[in-house]
Amino acid sequence: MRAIVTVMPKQSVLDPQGVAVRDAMHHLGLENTGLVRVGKIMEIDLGASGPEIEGKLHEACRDLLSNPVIEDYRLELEP
Amino acid sequence: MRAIVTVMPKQSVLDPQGVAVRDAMHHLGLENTGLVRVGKIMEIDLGASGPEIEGKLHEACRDLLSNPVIEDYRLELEP
Amino acid sequence: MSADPAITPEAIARHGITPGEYSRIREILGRDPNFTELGIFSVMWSEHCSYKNSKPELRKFPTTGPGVLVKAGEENAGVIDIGDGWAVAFKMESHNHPSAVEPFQGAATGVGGIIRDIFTMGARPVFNLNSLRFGPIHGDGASVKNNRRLFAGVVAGIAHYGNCIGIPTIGGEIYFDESYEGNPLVNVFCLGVLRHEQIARGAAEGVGNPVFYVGAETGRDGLAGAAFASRELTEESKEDRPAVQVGDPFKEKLLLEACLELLATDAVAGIQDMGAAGLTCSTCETASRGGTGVEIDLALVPRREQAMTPYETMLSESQERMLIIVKKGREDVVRRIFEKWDLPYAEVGVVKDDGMMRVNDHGVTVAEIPAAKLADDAPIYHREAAPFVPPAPLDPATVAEIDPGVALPALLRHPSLASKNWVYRQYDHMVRLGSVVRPGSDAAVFLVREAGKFLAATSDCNALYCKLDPREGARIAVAEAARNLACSGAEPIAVTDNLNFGNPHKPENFGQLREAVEGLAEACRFFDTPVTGGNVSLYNESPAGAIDPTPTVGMVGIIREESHITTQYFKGAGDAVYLLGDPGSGLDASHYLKALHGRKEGLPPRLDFATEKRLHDTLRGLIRAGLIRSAHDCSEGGLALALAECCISGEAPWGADIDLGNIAGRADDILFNETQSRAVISVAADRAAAVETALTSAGQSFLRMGTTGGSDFRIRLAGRAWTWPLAGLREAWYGAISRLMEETNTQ
Amino acid sequence: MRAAVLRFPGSNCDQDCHLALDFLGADVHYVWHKEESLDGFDLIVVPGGFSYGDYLRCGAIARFSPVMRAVVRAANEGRLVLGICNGFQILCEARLLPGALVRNRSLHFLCQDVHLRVETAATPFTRACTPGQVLKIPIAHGEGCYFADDATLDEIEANDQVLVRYCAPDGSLTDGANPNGSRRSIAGVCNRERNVFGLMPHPERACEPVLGGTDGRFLLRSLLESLPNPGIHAA
Ligand SMILES: Nc1ncnc2c1ncn2[C@@H]1O[C@H](COP(=O)(O)OP(=O)(O)O)[C@@H](O)[C@H]1O
Ligand SMILES: [Mg+2]
Repeated sequence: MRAIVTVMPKQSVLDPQGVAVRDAMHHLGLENTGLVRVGKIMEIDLGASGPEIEGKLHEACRDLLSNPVIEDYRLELEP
Repeated sequence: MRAIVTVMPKQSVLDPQGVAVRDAMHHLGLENTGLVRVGKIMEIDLGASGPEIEGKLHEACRDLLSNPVIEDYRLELEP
Repeated sequence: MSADPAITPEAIARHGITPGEYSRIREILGRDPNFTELGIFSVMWSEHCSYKNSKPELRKFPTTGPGVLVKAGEENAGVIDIGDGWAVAFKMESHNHPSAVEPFQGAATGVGGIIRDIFTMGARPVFNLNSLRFGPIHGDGASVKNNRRLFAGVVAGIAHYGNCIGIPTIGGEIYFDESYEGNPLVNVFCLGVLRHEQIARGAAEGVGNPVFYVGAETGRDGLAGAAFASRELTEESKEDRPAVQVGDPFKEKLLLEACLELLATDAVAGIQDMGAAGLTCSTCETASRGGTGVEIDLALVPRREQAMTPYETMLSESQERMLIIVKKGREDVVRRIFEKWDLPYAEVGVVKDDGMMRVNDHGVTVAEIPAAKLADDAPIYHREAAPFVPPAPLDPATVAEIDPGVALPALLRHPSLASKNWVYRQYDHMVRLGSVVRPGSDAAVFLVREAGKFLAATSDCNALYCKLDPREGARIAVAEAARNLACSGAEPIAVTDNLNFGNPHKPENFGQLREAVEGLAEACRFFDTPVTGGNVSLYNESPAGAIDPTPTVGMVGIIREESHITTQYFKGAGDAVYLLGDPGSGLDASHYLKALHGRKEGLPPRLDFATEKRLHDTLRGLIRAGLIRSAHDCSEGGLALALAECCISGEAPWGADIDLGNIAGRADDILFNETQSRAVISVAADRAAAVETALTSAGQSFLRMGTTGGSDFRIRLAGRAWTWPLAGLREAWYGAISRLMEETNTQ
Repeated sequence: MRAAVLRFPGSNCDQDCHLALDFLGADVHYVWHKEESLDGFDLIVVPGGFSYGDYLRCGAIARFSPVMRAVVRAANEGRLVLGICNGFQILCEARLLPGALVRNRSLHFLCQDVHLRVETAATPFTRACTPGQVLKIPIAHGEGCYFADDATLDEIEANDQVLVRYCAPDGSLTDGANPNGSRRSIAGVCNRERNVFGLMPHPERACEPVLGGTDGRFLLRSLLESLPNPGIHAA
């Protein structure tokens, strides 16, 4: 089983990287670019599957792969 | 239009971050975790649309949002 | 063995091997090489590893002296005694081409490489310096934007690696000039400290001893990087992208700690880092130094990627790896320590008595080469050197005077002369609790606690002088480094250098190299500072031509007592300000001429060794007698710039009222000429008489110029006067690079 | 009184902390991250550096080290825990302290002196200071921008948990004096029980005149004075 975990900064957290990207996009002629948010994506080869793994995976997303104070995560599983 | 740009380290390029995550997953009881690759994801509100924008966007992906020397990018557009 | 490509003339050429070199390979082997062997020869005989074009020149350097414990070239880095049983190992290394292709990783892995060179010697790395050159960063246009991108990336890469591994980067230099456009220079320096008895050797000693591979797994990254460094950069260099390596400073931190822990156990017979040419270089060099052979099996090498061929495994430049020859029976010590640090390790081979480097893959021999011949018998070329043609002296009549009131702030704002705080604040320059003088003064001063020593270090090279007169420029580079140390209260002990030049096949480039080496050698002899090692980087060219010759000098000195540590900035109001040396004249090769008139012309200032030495001895004498409060040398920008820096470069700015009297001549000439052997000092009012007596009896020429204080910097000269409020000057100088980098699009 | 300085793979201010505490008279010991016990230590220092390379997020992986379970136990027992820089990040990740640390707003790593205003002396970490006192101490971090949501900020302020804020040399809170964009200029916070403290600046780098300042001693001395048998040098 493979997991794709996407972690994005929460709306209320300042995202200076997103701002820098937006400004740079403006310079590249994409003047209408609005909000940009920069997050992380993790492709994880789980090497196993089953409901137990899934449970642990959610735990890992919450405790390790994201920090709920500043980030939200999304977990997708592929067979 | 909204763009989702995913930037991943190239296959042959060392991804120390992925290795660190894999090792940490092992400690969290996900002992079978194999390859982990960590990339970036950018959600971009383009504020406009059209084929011209798309062309420029590919340019931005190549020159700004990713580093083609060590990374590959994937661009998805949402209306 | 899987089907290797055939050894065709094209394959040979693609490996950068000439027909002459190929017949030599056949002679050594007594047969044709196979593909893996061809690859091995190509990296070992590249300029980067073999110095085949520069070796005869490098022999001109003084490398011996009473304090030299390990000579340049003997090992990865030279080792110099600093007293009480302590020693330092230091060296400079370039990563120019990798940084041109991928600035962040190129610079980062450069730092990683030089740090490995130092701890391979058994020394604990204690600080880093860096010397950087880029194309211009002010203005607009695609190339300027690219220069900014390279500059930002390189600085971030150095910061990433050095900060993470926890070695402070405490000094360096940066210049911007058209000649580096497309071919930036990234020279990094590391110094480590060790006890005399801790010196480790890179020799495969003891037949039957096991050979261990430790550190990161091998991947396909950086295939044949040494060969890449030994070519000109072209448009197609982008195709060389697989040559880019990614650094993992975290791994290296673990490797550093584990290796030092292991070296403290006496289980190690020899140790060698895997830098350029990776496994190839480390196996054949350790065998060659030990007068032994080394046999390894690639099947045992920890690997990151599947299905790597022997060719790829031998030529990979994956970072953060070492080869360790372990005393037989002590293998457990290695296991225990590397397991503690969670690092991969594997016993991959054994020391043999047959002088061969033998590489097996699952027991099948895939390469077999006499190690010493491979490591030491690369062809040596005596390239043609174009004779030096002195440049025409500058005709001052062709230089329109720019009012100094305008010229001084303009110079202070020029990125080559402006404060480099935008750079060094990105470097952790305080970790390890030794940074006594932080970046921003003539030399950095570092307290090595374990040894109880204050070391001073600086890196210098005025490439404009070197372009116009390579020999004089090189002599001045050494003199300026020694002068920076003297101003800081230090006595120089040794030098490392990085020779950055263009393609040596072009006689004018090779002529520059020869002139510069001879100039460096002469000056190092004069100042009694042996060369402990260094690096040669040739083929620094972009489509527009060769870079200005840049023989970077890194110099280290010792300060006897804490009270002798001296910085460049004024310390308070009411102090007397003196110029040591002569006001001088001549705007030839000056930064005033270059930065404000756009002209790289004229005959660089001349250096007189005796005058220079007197200045250094006088400065140290005054400092040791506790007579002065600040000392700053005059370099780029001349007297006016030095004075301005004394006013504004400290934490609290201090004004000054300077009266130069009635010196005859043009104001711009008097204020901005770069006459050598000069320094600006400040002296508490009640010490002025004692200082003047000391200067007179030392035969040191001097000029009392004025007094510190107030909130302006003022100069009077022959009836004219200029007044600059400190706040404006400081802002021009302090924020210049930050404004260029933050307020303009750097991508 | 015994102090522990933890060592994670990638810690690089461990020796500096050891040196500074030793200099001030503490009985200091290193503790390896694989240890599971911190029995017998009155003070636990989580030093700066790049634990686990700071991959993923600063402090995110170190938090799962065996020794961190012992740190949590020690904290719950009321023993003193100090996190400096990466140590602060680890303590936030371990939820021993509120909030989180994110990228500096300039996106650059910053190494420089900053001024800190001491907000309260009513903690073991600041008792040698006076409220409003301004300290000059260096920072060195790329991700030191303190973040917590408004409710959390209001709560920690109401509980007097903010111990130091970035300020101008005269003690005023200005945007220009905030090096990294931290919310409400917060440089360091303690837990509700006031026995766990984390801050981004490095007090251990400001304990000797030869290094350009001694203001860091106010914080470290506070700590040692708060412990049994301090045995402090008259420094
Ligand atoms: N790349 C760099 N990294 C760290 N410090 C630097 C760098 N470049 C310049 N500096 C510091 O800025 C100060 C001024 O540099 P420079 O003008 O080259 O000095 P000098 O002319 O006295 O040799 C020095 O303290 C130097 O170490
Ligand atoms: Mg100087």
